[in-house]
Amino acid sequence: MTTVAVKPATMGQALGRALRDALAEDPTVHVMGEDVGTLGGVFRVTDGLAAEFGDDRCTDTPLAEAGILGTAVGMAMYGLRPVVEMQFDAFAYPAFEQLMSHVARMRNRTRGALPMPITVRVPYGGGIGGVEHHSDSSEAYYMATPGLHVVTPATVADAYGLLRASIASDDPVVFLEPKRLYWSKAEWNPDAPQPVEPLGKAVVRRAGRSATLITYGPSVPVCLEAAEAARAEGWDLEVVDLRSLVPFDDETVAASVRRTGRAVVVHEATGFGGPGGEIAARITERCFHHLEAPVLRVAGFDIPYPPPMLERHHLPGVDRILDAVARLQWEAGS
Amino acid sequence: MTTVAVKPATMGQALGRALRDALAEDPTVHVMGEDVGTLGGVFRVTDGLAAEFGDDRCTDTPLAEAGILGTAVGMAMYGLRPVVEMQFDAFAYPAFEQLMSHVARMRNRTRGALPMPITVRVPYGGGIGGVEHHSDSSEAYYMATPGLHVVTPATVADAYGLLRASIASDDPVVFLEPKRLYWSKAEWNPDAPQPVEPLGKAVVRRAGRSATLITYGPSVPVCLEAAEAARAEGWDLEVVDLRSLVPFDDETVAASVRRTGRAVVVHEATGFGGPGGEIAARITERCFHHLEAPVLRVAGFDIPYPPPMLERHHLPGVDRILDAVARLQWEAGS
Amino acid sequence: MTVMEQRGAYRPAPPPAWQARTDPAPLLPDAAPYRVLGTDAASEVAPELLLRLHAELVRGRRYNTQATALTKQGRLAVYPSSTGQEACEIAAALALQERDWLFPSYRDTLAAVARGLDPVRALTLLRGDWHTGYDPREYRMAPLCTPLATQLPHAVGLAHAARLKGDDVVALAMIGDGGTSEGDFHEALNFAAVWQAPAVFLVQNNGFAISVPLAKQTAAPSLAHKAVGYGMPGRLVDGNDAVAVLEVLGEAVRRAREGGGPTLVEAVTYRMDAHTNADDATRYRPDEEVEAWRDHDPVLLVERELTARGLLDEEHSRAVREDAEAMAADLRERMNQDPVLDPMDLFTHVYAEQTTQLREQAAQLRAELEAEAETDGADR
Amino acid sequence: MTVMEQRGAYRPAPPPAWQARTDPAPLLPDAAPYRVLGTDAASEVAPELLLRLHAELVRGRRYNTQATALTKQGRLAVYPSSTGQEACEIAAALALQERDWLFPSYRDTLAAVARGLDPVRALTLLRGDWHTGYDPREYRMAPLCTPLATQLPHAVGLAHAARLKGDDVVALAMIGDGGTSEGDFHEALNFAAVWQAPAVFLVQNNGFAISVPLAKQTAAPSLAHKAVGYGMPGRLVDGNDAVAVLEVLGEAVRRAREGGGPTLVEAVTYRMDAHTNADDATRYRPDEEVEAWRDHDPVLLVERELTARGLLDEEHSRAVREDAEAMAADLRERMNQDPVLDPMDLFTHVYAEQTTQLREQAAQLRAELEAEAETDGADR
Ligand SMILES: Cc1ncc(C[n+]2csc(CCOP(=O)(O)OP(=O)(O)O)c2C)c(N)n1
Ligand SMILES: Cc1ncc(C[n+]2csc(CCOP(=O)(O)OP(=O)(O)O)c2C)c(N)n1
Ligand SMILES: [Mg+2]
Ligand SMILES: [Mg+2]
Repeated sequence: MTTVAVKPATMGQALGRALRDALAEDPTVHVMGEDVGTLGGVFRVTDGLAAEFGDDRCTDTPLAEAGILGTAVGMAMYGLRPVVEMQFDAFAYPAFEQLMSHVARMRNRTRGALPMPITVRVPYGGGIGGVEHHSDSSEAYYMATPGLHVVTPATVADAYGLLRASIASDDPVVFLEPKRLYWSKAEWNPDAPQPVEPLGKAVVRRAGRSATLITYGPSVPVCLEAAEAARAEGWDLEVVDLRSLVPFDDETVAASVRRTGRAVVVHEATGFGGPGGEIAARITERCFHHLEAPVLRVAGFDIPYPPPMLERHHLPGVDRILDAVARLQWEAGS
Repeated sequence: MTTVAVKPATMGQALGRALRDALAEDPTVHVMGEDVGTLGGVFRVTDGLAAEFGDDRCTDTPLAEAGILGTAVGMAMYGLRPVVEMQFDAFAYPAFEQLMSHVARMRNRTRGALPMPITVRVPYGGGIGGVEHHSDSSEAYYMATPGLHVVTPATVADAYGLLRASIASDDPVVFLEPKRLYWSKAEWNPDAPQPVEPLGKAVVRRAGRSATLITYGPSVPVCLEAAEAARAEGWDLEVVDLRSLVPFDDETVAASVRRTGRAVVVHEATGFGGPGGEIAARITERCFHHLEAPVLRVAGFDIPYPPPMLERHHLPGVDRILDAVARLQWEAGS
Repeated sequence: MTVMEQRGAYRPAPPPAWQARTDPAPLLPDAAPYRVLGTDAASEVAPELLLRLHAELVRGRRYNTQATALTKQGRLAVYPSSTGQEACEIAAALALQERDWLFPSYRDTLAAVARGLDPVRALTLLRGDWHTGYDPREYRMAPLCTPLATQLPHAVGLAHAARLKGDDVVALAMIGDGGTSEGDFHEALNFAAVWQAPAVFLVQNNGFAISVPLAKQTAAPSLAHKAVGYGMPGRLVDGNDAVAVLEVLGEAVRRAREGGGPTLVEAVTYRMDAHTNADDATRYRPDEEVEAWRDHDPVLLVERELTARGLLDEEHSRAVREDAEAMAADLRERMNQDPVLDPMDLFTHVYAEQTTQLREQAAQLRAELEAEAETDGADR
Repeated sequence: MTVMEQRGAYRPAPPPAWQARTDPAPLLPDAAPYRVLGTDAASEVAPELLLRLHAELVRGRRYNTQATALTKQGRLAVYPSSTGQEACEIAAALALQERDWLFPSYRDTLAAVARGLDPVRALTLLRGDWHTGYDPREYRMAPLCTPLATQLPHAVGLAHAARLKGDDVVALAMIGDGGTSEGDFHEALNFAAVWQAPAVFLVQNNGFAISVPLAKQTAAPSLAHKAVGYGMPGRLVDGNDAVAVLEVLGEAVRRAREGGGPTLVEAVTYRMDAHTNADDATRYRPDEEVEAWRDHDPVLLVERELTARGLLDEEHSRAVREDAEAMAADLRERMNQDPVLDPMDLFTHVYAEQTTQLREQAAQLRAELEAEAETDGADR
């Protein structure tokens, strides 16, 4: 019998470990971005990689996001597997054209001849007191773009597993890292074999019977907290962590909502035109006759991300989620 | 009694007239973009403006979309009212950062001190046999960005009225021009007084009782055609032309759906993460107990825009709309 | 030693100890475009080369006229002709080895053909049966690129990747004068210089970006002067002189191959046709301006030299003409056949594996097509 | 005559008649940064100017140290210090007239203060109570700009608009060495040159973009060499020499004002502190490098000259010190007061008029706040 050293690790460390293992196992993997080399990234996710693999495998690039992603496209054309870091969500916008016009379409443009196995790591979301342009939740842009996968972890273990799977994917993945979970900790054994699951599977984080909270990334812990608090009100909430926004796991989501008959979608991104609309519409299309109430949404307000001192009023919190659950027309049905 | 000369005009001509009248009435209006001056734009919308107002009022810029929109921001800061032309939908992507990080937020960043009365004209949509990157429907990106208005005309008269209203707006407007309607014609008298209505009002283009088709821009004529064809099947369809995606006219849309009890959202943009999800979700939130069936969506497939010879299979057409109407669970209810 | 280490670490020193990191002088272009044809140096050019270039130029010109004719017959949605610019198109293809990569812009179908691509497949994008008509890895040639300047960073990344792998591969990227205004041009050249990537950038300055003349595009002494700002050599060449372009590109390719880093080449030329068949050039430029360039036509320049040296005999002329006509006839004939397309292809290459959603949508389209086929059958 | 007409129409001519459109020579920077302090020319500088600069520099340094201290006390979320770069910050502010516009980057709070903005309001962004602490039109100063290089096109557009209107207004935009790699830098400079906009671009080359040294950012002889590629003059100056920076900027502003078009100025300086208080600079640069710059400190350079000329008397020194301390004390005190914020402001400035949807959301938040207040009340 062997004992495995299970130590608490942060999400940031798990991500770093995923990059390390990918670099070690596959010589075509290259990490690149602003400050990812010597400094180890502003969130220290790439700490130690340049020292271990050299700065040709983990490269400090010039400060130009379109250039970073654009050169990554060329590297992928030559058979490499670039993992690009965008320093913050809003600083991925200069790379928008490369992402939309090339990365997402290159496989399709060339009838499969030029796949784009590029992972674009984007720290996203708020709650860390960041000044403007440092807290955007821009997943709606990526979701609306065919050809991209959009993936986001909510746990330490998923941070590792999903990033490995993203790097292994032969398609481009926008890998959204919830900034405020970088320092979240969990017991996690980096040396135990880590199963790399295929992308596109949601997971039920908490089983429940009264209603389903559908969420992802930074809002998963908030929803779990809300589910605990809801017990006092007599609600037994199920929490689904989507993990992958594209491809979308209709099966897991619809199965849960059919079971519970009620659903609330929760995310930080602004509500109007945000991911919640798509998710609510899909659920309604699939579960209409199982629904006791319309699928509701708890999201960021339809405003530019607020300054640090006001962000708590913007972010979906436990109370706002419970308010929505209360509006699920309990009088009406089962 | 005066007779007004009502002559057929194309949507392109009405847009050009709107620009002309705005330039004539307001010395702070400036038109700028690639080829908008001497050439009059690749769609000839700005034809004659440089000759009439000089090339400082209608300016051929260098070929750089971020630069065009970025300099327009500076011009707006100084009190001008720039009207920017992006040559094609996908060529607006290089300007994405300026649009998202500055244009949409400047008023909010500065507590109202620096409004951005900028109109960004973007020819959009397919159906004209354009090669790749010339037929995108990118409205989902703009809808998901607080601070922007998103407006799109479907008729010749609206092309004039909505563009005038957009230019008059003190907020930035992404003005989406349906490419394949540029040559659509209608009886229209450019010399009669043109009422400039406030933005944000949808309009019922065709009254009906069986179900509501909710649509905008290039899909409006298709939906009207479908409504005519539906009569043969015994369906009397109402058609709502949204005209403004942001702000969204919940009142008109919800009132229609409450009346008919059934709705299909129709647009060219890809379905997943497209405008239809938001629209369907909003309707369901507001009209749940009036709905006899889930709100359905007919949209472009979740694929990069196809090459010209295949585009007809991608675009929502009359048959696909009628198929969706047929799936509105007629057996179930009224 | 890694690529980065080779560069030597920059250590900022206080200005008293400051010095320019590279000598700018050798990076600056000459004051006038480099020319060979029509100068004394022309007599040194090998007859074989002149004859080869002549054949390619004539064939290239014929390709342009034939493709333009196909637009009139509705067989091609649109064609951006490179008439007048054939010297650049041909030289770009000839300057490279088979193992090198070419990154053409949307106007460069001719360069693709000169590189060996089937003239019909080069037109796939413009005919509209798919976005790209060839496997880029087979021809080591990126897809013809519509969004201007965006393929330049790709060229840099590919060249960098090849160098990291130790492969002897150079990437040559083509762009127009207008495209140099885009941010991607700037970022690509900067990355190339910092990484010392084996890349060559060929700007065809044909005087216009659709209707916009160069004076509204830049105030620079020349576009080649931009090179010094990236720390790479800038070269200015007469873009209608095929010998000169080939020589300058050849030198740049050689330098790149030998680890000397990237070069920016500006070829001064002129777009003789309208922007595309859909454009009306008379709206923005006088005919006299076009006429002034006729005497400096790239085919003519070579023919003059061949004639002067008595090399343009009837046999060569006929062979060249026949070759060009045969290519045109074949192109015409094959372009007159409707391509057979499978609408289900719409769903095949979006991802490596079809998502559930795409499978559902494919099933929907298949059902629609079957219903359509049934109706068609019933109609018959 | 319109701005465009003034430029004279470019007519492409065949290469035999080709000539460079501008003489590049006067656009190129000198081989070494321009300096005044520590050279013979220093003795020509008016005592008043030296004393004024000294006072500003001391006050500026104190602002930097005080703001950094406030981050340690949790009164400021983050502070990107300009310690070591005060000469550039001060000179940028002093080079402009009140009617001119300044476009600072995120590091340039000090320039904003030197321009006359309340030191507390300059910190609004970094304190986190709103995105911008002042009315840009009141101070003719754009918001401190976080997305790098994006404010440069704004400066060009504003300068162009002012010129079109016939106003005598110059726009000065500030950017770091790293920011020059962004596409927006390129596009802005190109537009400025084509439009001959009255704009000045000041690049503070402080050696680093966070951890990335200049050698990984560019291979150019100097950043000032980029200017020739746009057809504008490039100037290189010792960024720690306040007199030299002021002089070079003054000249550039004057040229812009007189219709001579834009200028690119590279000021060679050094970031003495870490990138921000949250950064650990020891990870990427040796202490000795920082030490080497101490002797070239911008405050020291002026003090040496003042001392040499016997101008640094006790009275001036005390006045300068007291002024700086008073500013710091006031800043400390006022920053220790919690700002009063109204959460309902979240909805006030998204649009000129609130949309129905925002009104609904505002009502929701108001209800939540009232419920919260009630609970709080009940708790008491
Ligand atoms: C990013 C982008 N913006 C705009 C366009 C539309 N467009 C197509 S060709 C063209 C002019 C290009 O001029 P230039 O770069 O000089 O190349 P040329 O056409 O002369 O070969 C424009 C504006 C585009 N294709 N891509
Ligand atoms: C578009 C964009 N990308 C990335 C960042 C993150 N970032 C903030 S400061 C910085 C380094 C800036 O370096 P430089 O331009 O030299 O200015 P300095 O910090 O030295 O003043 C980076 C990468 C940003 N703010 N904007
Ligand atoms: Mg051109
Ligand atoms: Mg710097």
